[in-house]
Amino acid sequence: MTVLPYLVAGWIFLIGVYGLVTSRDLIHAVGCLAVTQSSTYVLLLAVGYRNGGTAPVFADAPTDSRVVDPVVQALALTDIVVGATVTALLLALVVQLRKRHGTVDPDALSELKG
Amino acid sequence: MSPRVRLWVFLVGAAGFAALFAAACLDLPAFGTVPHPYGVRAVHAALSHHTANVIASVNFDLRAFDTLGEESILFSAVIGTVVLLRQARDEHRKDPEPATVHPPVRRFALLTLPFALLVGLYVIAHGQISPGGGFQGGVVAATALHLLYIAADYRALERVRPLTLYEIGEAAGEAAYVITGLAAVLAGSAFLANVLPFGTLATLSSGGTAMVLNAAVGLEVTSGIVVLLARFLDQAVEIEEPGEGGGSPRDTRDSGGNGDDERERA
Amino acid sequence: MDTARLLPLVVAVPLLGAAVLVATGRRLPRLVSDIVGCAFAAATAATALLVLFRAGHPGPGGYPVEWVGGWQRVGIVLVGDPLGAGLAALVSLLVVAVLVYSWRYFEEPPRRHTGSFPALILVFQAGMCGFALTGDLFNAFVFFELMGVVAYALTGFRVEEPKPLQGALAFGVVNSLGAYVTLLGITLLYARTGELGFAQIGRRLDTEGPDGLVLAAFVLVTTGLLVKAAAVPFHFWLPDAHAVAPTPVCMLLSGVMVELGVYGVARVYWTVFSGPGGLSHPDFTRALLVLGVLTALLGAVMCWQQRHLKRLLAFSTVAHTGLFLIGVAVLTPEGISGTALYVLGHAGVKAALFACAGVLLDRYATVDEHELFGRARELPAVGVLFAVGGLALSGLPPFGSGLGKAAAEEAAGHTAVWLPALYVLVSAVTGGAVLRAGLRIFAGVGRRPRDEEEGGPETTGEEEPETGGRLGRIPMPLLAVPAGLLAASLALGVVPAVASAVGRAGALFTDTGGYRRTVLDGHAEAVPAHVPPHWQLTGILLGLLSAALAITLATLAVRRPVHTGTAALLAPVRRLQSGHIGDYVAWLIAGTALLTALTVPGVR
Amino acid sequence: MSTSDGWLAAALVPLLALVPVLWRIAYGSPGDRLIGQNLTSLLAGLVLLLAAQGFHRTSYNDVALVVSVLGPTGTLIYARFLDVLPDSRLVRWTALVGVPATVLPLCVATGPGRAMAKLLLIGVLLIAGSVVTSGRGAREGVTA
Amino acid sequence: MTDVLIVVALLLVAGAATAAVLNRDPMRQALVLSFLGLALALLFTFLQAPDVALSQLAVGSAVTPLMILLTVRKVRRRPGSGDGVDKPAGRER
Repeated sequence: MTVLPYLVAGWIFLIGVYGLVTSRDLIHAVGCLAVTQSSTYVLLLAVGYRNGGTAPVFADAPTDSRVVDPVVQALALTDIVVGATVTALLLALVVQLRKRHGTVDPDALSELKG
Repeated sequence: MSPRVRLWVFLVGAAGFAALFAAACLDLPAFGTVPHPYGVRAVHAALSHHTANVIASVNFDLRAFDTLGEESILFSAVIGTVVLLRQARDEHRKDPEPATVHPPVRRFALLTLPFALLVGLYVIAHGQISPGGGFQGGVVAATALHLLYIAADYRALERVRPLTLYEIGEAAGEAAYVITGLAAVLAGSAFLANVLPFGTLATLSSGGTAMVLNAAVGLEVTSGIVVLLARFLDQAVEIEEPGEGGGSPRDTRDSGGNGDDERERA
Repeated sequence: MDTARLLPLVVAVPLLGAAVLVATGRRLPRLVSDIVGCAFAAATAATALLVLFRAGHPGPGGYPVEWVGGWQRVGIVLVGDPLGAGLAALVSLLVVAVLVYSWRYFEEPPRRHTGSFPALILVFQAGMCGFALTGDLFNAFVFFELMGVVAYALTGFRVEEPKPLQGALAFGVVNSLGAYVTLLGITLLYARTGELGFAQIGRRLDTEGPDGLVLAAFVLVTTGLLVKAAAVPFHFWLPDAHAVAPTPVCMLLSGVMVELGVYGVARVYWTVFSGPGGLSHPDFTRALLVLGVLTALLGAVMCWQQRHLKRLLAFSTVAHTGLFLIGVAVLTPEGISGTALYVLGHAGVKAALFACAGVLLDRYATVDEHELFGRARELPAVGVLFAVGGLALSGLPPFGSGLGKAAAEEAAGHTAVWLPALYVLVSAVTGGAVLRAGLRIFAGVGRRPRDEEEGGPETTGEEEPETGGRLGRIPMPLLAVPAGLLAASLALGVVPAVASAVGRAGALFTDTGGYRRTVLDGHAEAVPAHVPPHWQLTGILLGLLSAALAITLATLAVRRPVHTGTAALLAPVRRLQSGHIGDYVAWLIAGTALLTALTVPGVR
Repeated sequence: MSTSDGWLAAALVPLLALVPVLWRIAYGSPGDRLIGQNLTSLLAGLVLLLAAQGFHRTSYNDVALVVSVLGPTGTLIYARFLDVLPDSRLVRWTALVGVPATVLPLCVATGPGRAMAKLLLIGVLLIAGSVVTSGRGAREGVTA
Repeated sequence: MTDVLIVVALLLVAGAATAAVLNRDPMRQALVLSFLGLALALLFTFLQAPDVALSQLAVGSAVTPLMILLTVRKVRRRPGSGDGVDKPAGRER
């Protein structure tokens, strides 16, 4: 338990990169990038967790309760927004790429070489 | 490289990465044990500004500058997507065929729509008190609007979705964020300083500028996501490539990329 | 008002400008939106210059330091040390030049999206300035992503073309992945220290000894920055993106964005990892030196082989980034200040060269060296600018790039005696490649190269012009901007005040304790002893040698075109640049492992 | 075992039920996958409600509220793109049995008030969403 | 008890991530991704981060899969162009 969350984050990262490397479809590759990014959320929140802590939201909890780290949660929020926007932008590129190249297979893209 | 070589390069790299990462994990403090000085300071700072949701306080007060960057990322991604998914010179539009929707689905979607919008607004408005905030609520509200696409069809969605307005709304949200920051400078304080009265802990009007910034983000995210999804829907449903069969071209000379304007004027 | 208060405005003003442009841009005529864009960019530049001036003449608290929102030690800190403020000023001035250049560019902006291009450029400016000024690790990540996102969109701006889309996608995937790796590293650092500011993390790290966690954090954080800096083997995206982006965007990408990656590596190392709890100096030097040398050599070799003009320039950026990395790797104030001056000079020269290539593209609808053979004889002015740019790139005194190169190679020579030779070789080859292309295109010297001499598939230079149609007369801004940039680069080398300011900046940059005290305690620090970059006899001679070598190489290449033998020898190297996203990602991960292997003796 | 542990143990049931659902989504036929998607949001809603009670945090219920709104929306969007909306007794019965079995004890534990109203609302939304998206005869309707 | 929930959620997330990568058809991947989004939201709730859970829910289980679906529909709309190479629509070369 002491290192499991960290190792899971590492696994998600590597499996996502594996998908990117072996992908035969650019849409799938963009999805894999999203998977890769989720490793950063897991690691961030795992780092900020405290046993027995509760969310640092004091609307329905006393202000002296033991809380988990709020900073990593704010960072993870920012990170999620970044991920969604990057995904949107890359998918927009894939849509146009399909029109101009007639394919979404990275193996068939041959305009830029050497 | 051949797929096989590529895989080997990856495997060698992955082995190195895994070793490095595992070594780091073993040196990390055990899961759930160590408090961080920054986190502790943040909790105190949030309470000193009467913001019940410390995460909202970190996002919109302590590290509001990060959120400015984050909103700018969203902002520029939306402009970027609008530009990238514009109608190219050699494409034309086709009216999508009207869809027939099963009555229970239509009723459910139409009933859920106002409710989902309300949930979105609720999540935005309570950002500084309970979990949620401008970003989360904005996405919910923007997604909710697309229930119309399910309930009826794309044309119905287009009719209630004046895209120009949403594009301006997005820019207005971004501008409001920056101007709130600049107002603090004009008031003689630091950029993005919390110069408004803090209010009472855990009420709707608590948190000072955090509340204003939260609203600005809500506006920007709602409009931004609507524009983003509209661009993808446009591509998927309306824009036709040259040589694509079916349907009658509506206007082959239209090259601007936004059919809504024409429709509004028509 | 306190000058430090101005620091966040360097980021906020262009963002406000972008929002204004997007809100009103659909209704505004082209001219007005261009003027608005330029005005906001110029206002930002003025603010940045003001901060820079204040950083050069510090008050009692040292250089300007601003905690955003007034949150002392709890919020995000912006630091206007001379180097960071200088980079922000460089970015802003270059953005103004680019906006003026694109005034007559994009003759036909996408309809009803008139304001989009200047708006995106303004956000790009905000992102780069923010990255240069921030003193907070996560904030640096945010701005890193901001400039990335804008850059992907700008690279793919011409959606009617197939190449820009492919380049932009590779750029987007590789850079985003790099950013996520960096974020993993930032998280590890946070787990150890519980802090996010450079200064705070550094102080906390130094309370304990280095271990695997610190090493991993260093490798991961640096990987993302090296991806941005396009160091081997993270460099593959750069030529693909830079060769196909619209020319004004190329000027920014090659001129400053890539260099910001190098800056990031140096900044993070000096403020966070250079203490006893970080990574020891010899380990850092070894790792960066190896990567820098590889990058410089590979960039030079690939640069020489190109016939696509913008791709040639892109590879020369890779080569020069390698030299910048070496300047950082030697870990001396002189290395930093020399490299900083080199970056300044290089930015002007490279942007000017891209500007000239853009003129060719718009007039002839191609930037292919072979196809353009002799056709541009009618453009002597552009030819002169191009040739001067080539010479300046090779380090000819008294250009700023020449002085920077001289100072950096002098500093590098103290670490390894053969490094100056590498500087001479790499700048001669890249300058020579530019001159070769110039001789062929603008003078039609030598034999017309025949296409079948080249083996294997490669990128040729056929492109659509970026203006409405092919240009008849060359509009004024398209000539004035490169001329101005080259003049600025020349001025950097001859105005002594620049060199002494850069020397001071380098000394303050490498003063880790001073940085932490200025940021956290508000103490003014005395500038440590340093030698500002200055012209020395050896430097002048080596600069002349590089320029002469470049001219010789160019003349030889034009007189007797490529030997099939060398081309075949280098074919495997060229094939690595495959345009395949999967390949690039695999190399990125392998690069992380390589960086680990190079630094691993650091764990004791 | 304290009461809060009891609620969390109860949350484990729908959480573990998600494992076969993942299998179904990953390897099933299009209809299966849609049923899986439908079940996912339903079960996730239940997990979230039980966990909120287990952690003694009523504010966590907002997450369940958003699931109950976005879940069916997602299913209907998928149905539109996959051109299927299968008739699923499994989903219907899970909703009709599972939701009351979860929400009613929670209401008892919460006691009357705003929190209880919210719980009931979430329950109604979960049931309505699942029933509509698994309804018989809906198949022909959405495929157009 | 919280620890048990966290472990189960972690394994669920790891499984979903793996399945999302191994499902090479983007249409299938979109569904697995939205499952991953929900699983992450559950994990974040157990880690006492309801704010992040809400974001992840909105983005990961709704917006991202929707964009992928729309892209797939755009890319696949032309008859007989499943995943093969056919004539580019760009300018003639």
